[in-house]
Amino acid sequence: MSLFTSLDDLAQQVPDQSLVVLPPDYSNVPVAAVLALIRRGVKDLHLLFAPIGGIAGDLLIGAGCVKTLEAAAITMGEAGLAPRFSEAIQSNAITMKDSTCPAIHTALQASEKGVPFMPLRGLIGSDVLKNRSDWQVIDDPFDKDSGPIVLLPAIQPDIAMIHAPLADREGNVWIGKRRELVTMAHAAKTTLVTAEKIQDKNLLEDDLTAAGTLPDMYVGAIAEVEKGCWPLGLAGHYLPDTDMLAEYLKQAATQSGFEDWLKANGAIR
Amino acid sequence: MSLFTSLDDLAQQVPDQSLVVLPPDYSNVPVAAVLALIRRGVKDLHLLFAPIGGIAGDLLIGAGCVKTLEAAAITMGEAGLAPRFSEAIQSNAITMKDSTCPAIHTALQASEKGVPFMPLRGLIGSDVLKNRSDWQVIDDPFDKDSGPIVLLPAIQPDIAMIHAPLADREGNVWIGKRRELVTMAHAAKTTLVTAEKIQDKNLLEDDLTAAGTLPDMYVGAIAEVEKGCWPLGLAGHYLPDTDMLAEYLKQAATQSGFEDWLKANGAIR
Amino acid sequence: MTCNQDEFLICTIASLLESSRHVAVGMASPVPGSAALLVREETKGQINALRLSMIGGDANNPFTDGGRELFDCSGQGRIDTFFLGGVQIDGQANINLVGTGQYPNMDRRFPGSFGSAYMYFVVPRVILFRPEHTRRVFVPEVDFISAPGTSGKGVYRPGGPYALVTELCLMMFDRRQKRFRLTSVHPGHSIEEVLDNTGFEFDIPEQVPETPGPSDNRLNMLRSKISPEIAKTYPEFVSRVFDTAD
Amino acid sequence: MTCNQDEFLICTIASLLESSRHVAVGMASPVPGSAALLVREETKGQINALRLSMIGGDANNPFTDGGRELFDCSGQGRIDTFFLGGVQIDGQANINLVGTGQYPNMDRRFPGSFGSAYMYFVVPRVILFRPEHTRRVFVPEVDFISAPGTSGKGVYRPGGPYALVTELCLMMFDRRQKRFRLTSVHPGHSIEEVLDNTGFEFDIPEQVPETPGPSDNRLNMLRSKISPEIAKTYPEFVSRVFDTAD
Repeated sequence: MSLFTSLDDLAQQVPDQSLVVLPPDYSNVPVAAVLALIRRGVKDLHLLFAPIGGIAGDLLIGAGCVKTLEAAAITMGEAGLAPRFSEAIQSNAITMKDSTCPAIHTALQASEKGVPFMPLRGLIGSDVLKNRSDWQVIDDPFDKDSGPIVLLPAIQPDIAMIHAPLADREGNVWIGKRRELVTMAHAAKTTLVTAEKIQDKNLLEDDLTAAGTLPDMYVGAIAEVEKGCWPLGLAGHYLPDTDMLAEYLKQAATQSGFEDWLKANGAIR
Repeated sequence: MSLFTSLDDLAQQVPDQSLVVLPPDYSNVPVAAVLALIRRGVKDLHLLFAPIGGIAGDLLIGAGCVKTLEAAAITMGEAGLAPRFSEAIQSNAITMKDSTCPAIHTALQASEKGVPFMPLRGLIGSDVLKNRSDWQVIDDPFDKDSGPIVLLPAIQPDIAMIHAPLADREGNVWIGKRRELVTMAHAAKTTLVTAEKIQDKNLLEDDLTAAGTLPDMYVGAIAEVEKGCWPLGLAGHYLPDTDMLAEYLKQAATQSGFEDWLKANGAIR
Repeated sequence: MTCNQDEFLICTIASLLESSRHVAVGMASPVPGSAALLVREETKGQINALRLSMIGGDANNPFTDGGRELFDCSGQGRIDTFFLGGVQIDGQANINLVGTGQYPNMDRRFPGSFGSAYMYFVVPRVILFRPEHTRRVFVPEVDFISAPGTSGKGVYRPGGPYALVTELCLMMFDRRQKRFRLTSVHPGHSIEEVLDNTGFEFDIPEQVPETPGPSDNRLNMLRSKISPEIAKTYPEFVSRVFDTAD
Repeated sequence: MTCNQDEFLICTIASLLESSRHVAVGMASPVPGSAALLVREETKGQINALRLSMIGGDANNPFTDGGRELFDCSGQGRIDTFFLGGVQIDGQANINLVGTGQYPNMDRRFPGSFGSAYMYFVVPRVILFRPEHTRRVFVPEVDFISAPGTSGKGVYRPGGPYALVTELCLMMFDRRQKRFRLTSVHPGHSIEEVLDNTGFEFDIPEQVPETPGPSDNRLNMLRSKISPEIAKTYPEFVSRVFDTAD
């Protein structure tokens, strides 16, 4: 299979029931690819945000693609609560694994390092911990006086999905300082990328671009997609489309309005 | 105290008995600052390499600055064995904590994350592990069948010392893709930097340079030092001075020859 | 000079930052962000200069190691002041950012705990900022503990709650007593109003002064120098709060 | 065509890489690096294309996440082939990179274990490359185990020794038997010579062929196309080994 593909072929590479990790709203969210996933009709995803989600999560949940959700929060930011997420929680339509930001970063780092778990401070006495039977508390084996500490099992996503301003013909992807994307890609079995632009020049050949480049060994497929974050923004390239985000919130207040929005925006053919 | 200082004032900021971490030979080794440390007569360092050392280690050991050394290796590369290091080991002049590369990376990452330890695969049955009473082996608490796993205690250096091609007037430091320098700086209490050049333009203001920038919050002091890695090289700027490295190896075969080299190269006034 | 409520709250928070050295401000926090920018400007070049790290945009955001750097940096002890809010907050300073009702299928679901279950433990001074001062927010006991206000002996906890700022008052938290103590009531409000609208018990000293309003100097600086800076991260907030046509 | 010893060893190692998908090459390893570059060139564009990641320079070095990325990447299972050497190697494939004599104040101290105590466990095929074939190197029992050749049941160990390449011969390692087995002897050498110079026991099958030398095609490609590529990382090696004036 070629490394370079179309948006819809990229979406075909996400099997039902995959554990998919998506970046937070401030960091290169591949919304166009998420809409393509909805078009493809993906089902029963275990969806992980690294560590918080916004419209990408609300869209996948509203479209019935998600079985289990793990995140530190799902929020539309200043605009308000995520309507399809709230509804799904209240109606028990998805299983929610509530987490906290650094716990998700840490679990991905554990996968990145190929270790079964990593410790994290905090959490003791929180209901987040109380509701996570997959987490463990041990006494610090190095210092009995340092108290209990939480161990988090590694999370290895099947697929990381990211958007990038730039990729090259070798499959290297420029992510700049958005290094949560690097951790996601290292932790996941493979990474599917949409990029605003694919250039001929090798990103690793220049010290300046190499510093912000995810090397191709982590990349499974790339599709060139302009405005791939829309209606979210891409730092340094375009701002969020706040009118469209407001419109989304208005329509997605009901499931039928949500579906109208999907149709109008090409996520249902 | 001003952030910007001279090379010798920088060396004054390293107290005797400090736990100092230095980068490996391929990564921006601040040799000029090491020579300044020797001029200052620093004593009883706990010297850590992240994770292997070369001439910087041999210099500090030969000059009697080191009490304890922790590294995965000390090597002059193709040129040969590190003479002052070998001599010091054989004569029991320093305490050597033999490690392995990923163990040092991991112990620094533990400090970076503010956790008391991190696990690492491998090591079981190695004499490296057998000789490290500060490391522990536990059964994986998540999976009894996954076998024993080593826990490494965090290492928090007092001081990280690095060289960089570029810094700015805010104290930000461009390290490019040499991200072991970032881990060292995050893990250490403070970082002392020599830079080839200090520029007015803020490195964080441009997406391209920001991607390879260590922010000023980690930086304790910066001295502008041209050819700060000499006789080692600085990638993209200058090559190693192989003649001088060969000359060093020849002279450092004996302690008196070593001291002659120090005098000739300004490390003894 | 008169000021609006947001300006008043910004300056009230600013007064809590005067001995902070490194303040971090999370996502969607324009009021705390403005307060920290204000104190940074006021202490610029001084021995007690305040360092500020804001996430949620590129402006005043020094982080270059991805989303984990704020948390790592806090775990390293480099950050001394942070802000948290809460759908509910109780008298032991437990905070709930997850929702109301019975977890998991709550009556009303909110976004989630964000980084609170970690930051509340490791950042020495966490300022709780929740303008809405009602019994719906300040409850006897939160429905879900995103992060507990206090921890038992033996739990690693260099951090925790420091103060609570609302539209009515300023309270300080006493970690030993595990109780809030009313520090001052904002102009135009009363102790009775605070009592009526607080669902948990708290200490009331004999003298409860009025929260001092901002000096003209501070207010001028906020409007002239700080508002363009905060607009880099929160343009809508600035156009709403600061009458920049003046 | 005749070839020199380095060229022969490069091609011998290359023959071991034909089913590898991702070969990593550590510092100061020009011969393994040349072998991997050769096979990468030969398999370019094919379904069995070999990926190569070399550290120790910028050329053919894809890593951008610092010194830990090689190890993390290996822990993730993305690398299937790596190379290690040894001051001493014993018959159970234990390797010693630390020195000879009694640890810690050894008679002769060498650099140290590098990443061996980890890579030997997690990379499926580790090729041991040690040209010097003497009883000083190939000992009954190493003085210091930098990394053990085999591990007991229950130890997480997807990786381990695969083959041993010396100036005299090629051996393959049988992990179940925990023994080397002589595979072939290089032209101009004999089984007796191997036995005389090996301090540990190993299996000798009835038929031990001569190690095949490189084809003319392969040798031409090595000299013409690969030598400039390896020179980007190891210029001195290339000027010594390849008579580029030809």
